[in-house]
Amino acid sequence: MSMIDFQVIAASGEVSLFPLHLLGMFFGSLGLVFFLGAAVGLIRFPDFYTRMHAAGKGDTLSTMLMLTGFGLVTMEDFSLGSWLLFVKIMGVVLFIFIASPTVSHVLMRAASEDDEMPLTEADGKKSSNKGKKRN
Amino acid sequence: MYPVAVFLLLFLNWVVLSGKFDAFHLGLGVVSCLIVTYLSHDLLYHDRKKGLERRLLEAWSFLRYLPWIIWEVVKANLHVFKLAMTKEGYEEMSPRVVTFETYLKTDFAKFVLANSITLTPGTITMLIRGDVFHVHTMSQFLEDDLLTGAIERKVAEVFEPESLKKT
Amino acid sequence: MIEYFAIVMGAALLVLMIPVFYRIWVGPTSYDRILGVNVIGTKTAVLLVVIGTLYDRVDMFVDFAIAYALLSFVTAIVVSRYLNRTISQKEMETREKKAGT
Amino acid sequence: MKNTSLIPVVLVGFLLFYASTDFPEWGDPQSPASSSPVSSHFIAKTGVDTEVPNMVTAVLADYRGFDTMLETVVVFIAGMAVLAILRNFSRKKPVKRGHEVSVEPDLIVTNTVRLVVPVIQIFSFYVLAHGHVSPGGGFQGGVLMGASFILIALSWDLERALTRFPINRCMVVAALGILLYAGIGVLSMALGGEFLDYAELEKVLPVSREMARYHAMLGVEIGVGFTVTAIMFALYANLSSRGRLEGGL
Repeated sequence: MSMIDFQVIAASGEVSLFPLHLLGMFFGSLGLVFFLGAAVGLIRFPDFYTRMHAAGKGDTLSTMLMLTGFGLVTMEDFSLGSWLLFVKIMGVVLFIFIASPTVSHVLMRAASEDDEMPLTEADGKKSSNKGKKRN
Repeated sequence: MYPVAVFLLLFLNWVVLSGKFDAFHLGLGVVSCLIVTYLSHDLLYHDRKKGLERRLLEAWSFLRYLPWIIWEVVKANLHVFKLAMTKEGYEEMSPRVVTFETYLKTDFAKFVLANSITLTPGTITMLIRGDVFHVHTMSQFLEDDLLTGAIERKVAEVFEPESLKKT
Repeated sequence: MIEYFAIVMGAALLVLMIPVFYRIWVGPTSYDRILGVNVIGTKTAVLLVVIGTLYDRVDMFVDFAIAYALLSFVTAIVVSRYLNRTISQKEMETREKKAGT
Repeated sequence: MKNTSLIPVVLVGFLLFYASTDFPEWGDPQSPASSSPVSSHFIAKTGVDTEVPNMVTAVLADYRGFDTMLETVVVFIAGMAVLAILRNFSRKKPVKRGHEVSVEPDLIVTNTVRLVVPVIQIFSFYVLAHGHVSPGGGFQGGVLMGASFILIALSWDLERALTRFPINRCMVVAALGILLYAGIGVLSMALGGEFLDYAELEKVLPVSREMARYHAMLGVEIGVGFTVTAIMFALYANLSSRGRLEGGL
């Protein structure tokens, strides 16, 4: 995908903000890669706590990278309005940087205080056996 | 002094949000910043004993702390990616809960430590009760890494340098 | 060219959301479902910025993205508080005993 | 049963997707919405009739001024109804149920909320004040402001939020919002115009006719914001604690 983009850029001959846009696209694609990791982890991992690791971490960095990428891509010139827009997008990034670990912690704590949820692998085997018997 | 600092921070926020520099909108900004300062100035900067110089020093050392934590976030994502994508990574996964006690005193330092632990590879803070942290980790290796206390020392350098001198 | 990038980006985001939707649909516990909803909530903020890029009104859509991110944070806290909002006195005592030993 | 219910859902979803191909292009001048006489009337006459810079604001607060005012009244009445049903007006304190213990406030959540709540409040004021020139306005700003108080109530407990915004002051603020809206209407009536005819306010404001409308609409939006904020928070406080006004969710 990125290779095609490079060729398009090279053909179009637009060079005013070319390196900045290229950096933005690189960040966006990197964010997609990390989101792919989070999504696969969300499916493959065995229990809620490990899925929380995948979702919490992959979500934070991929959202931050994608927003930063779009902040760079939408820069049209170096005027004040353009800079303010970039700073606004970076504000969203900062907010996600603060809020996302908190959300992971909150969900983790809510799950750990719920007695239904097994904590480690050994506990998980025990409780799944129990569940099978009950059914 | 603190309400003034809060007001200035909020006004900076307003200017970034609004992006209009005529007198009418800036006046609206001043009024709404005054209202918000009145409503919730006690929320920001909970610990009011520290002086201005101390705060500026903290802000500067926090800015130096940021690149390190961002690099840790990248490493955490690579770790998750490895676990999700490869078979070996999946097999080495053995989740467990680690308990340790911290020497940090203030609430905000504990908050920064907890969120830093959440952002570093393979660990999520599960519960804080008093000084005791309960952390969920992905493997034995990460547990040993956590118990060396590197993150704690980094946070203590920013917020409580005196606690490092004692030990 | 930026439009192409935005379209590819948005389509890829939507495709990658399918596994998350699978987790919401199957998710053995309610916590898994909330986890998926939260992931989609933060990604929707990105998607709003993508739509803004397509319509050339990023200044307007960024406000929506901020509001969406704020409200998704509030939602996560509300739901987690709701799932263990109050516990019985007896359970509290046994839990403290467990924590003490 | 759960899986059979999936069939109509998928069917309706497919039909909706299929129908969306009939939508006109973005900004198409030939689309039915653009070529109907109503929208051409609004586009042509908004500047002449109302002298307001933004057309959406003109429709919301001028052409449909009564509608918006009575919508605010409906929000107010909803709050009053919940209060009348749930609130314990007698002097004695309601009994706390023995088997319920609220969970202690979480350190990480409270510290995050400390950082986030002032930003939410300033953002809500921004949405309220820039309702003329960008999407937003009284309802949206009020909802965000109410959410900030609800966030405080969630992360500590309800008492903490109620010391910031007591329930009695809530009711006063809600009523004040409607009074502000209706007051602007009555004031323009007293100045010789009709109800909610904002242009007459130029006689008391030191600005031109057009800017008088602009400022009066800001006042109207602030009134809506007051009511929505107060009623949001009062609804949460009463519903989450069954009218006892204490404890967490």
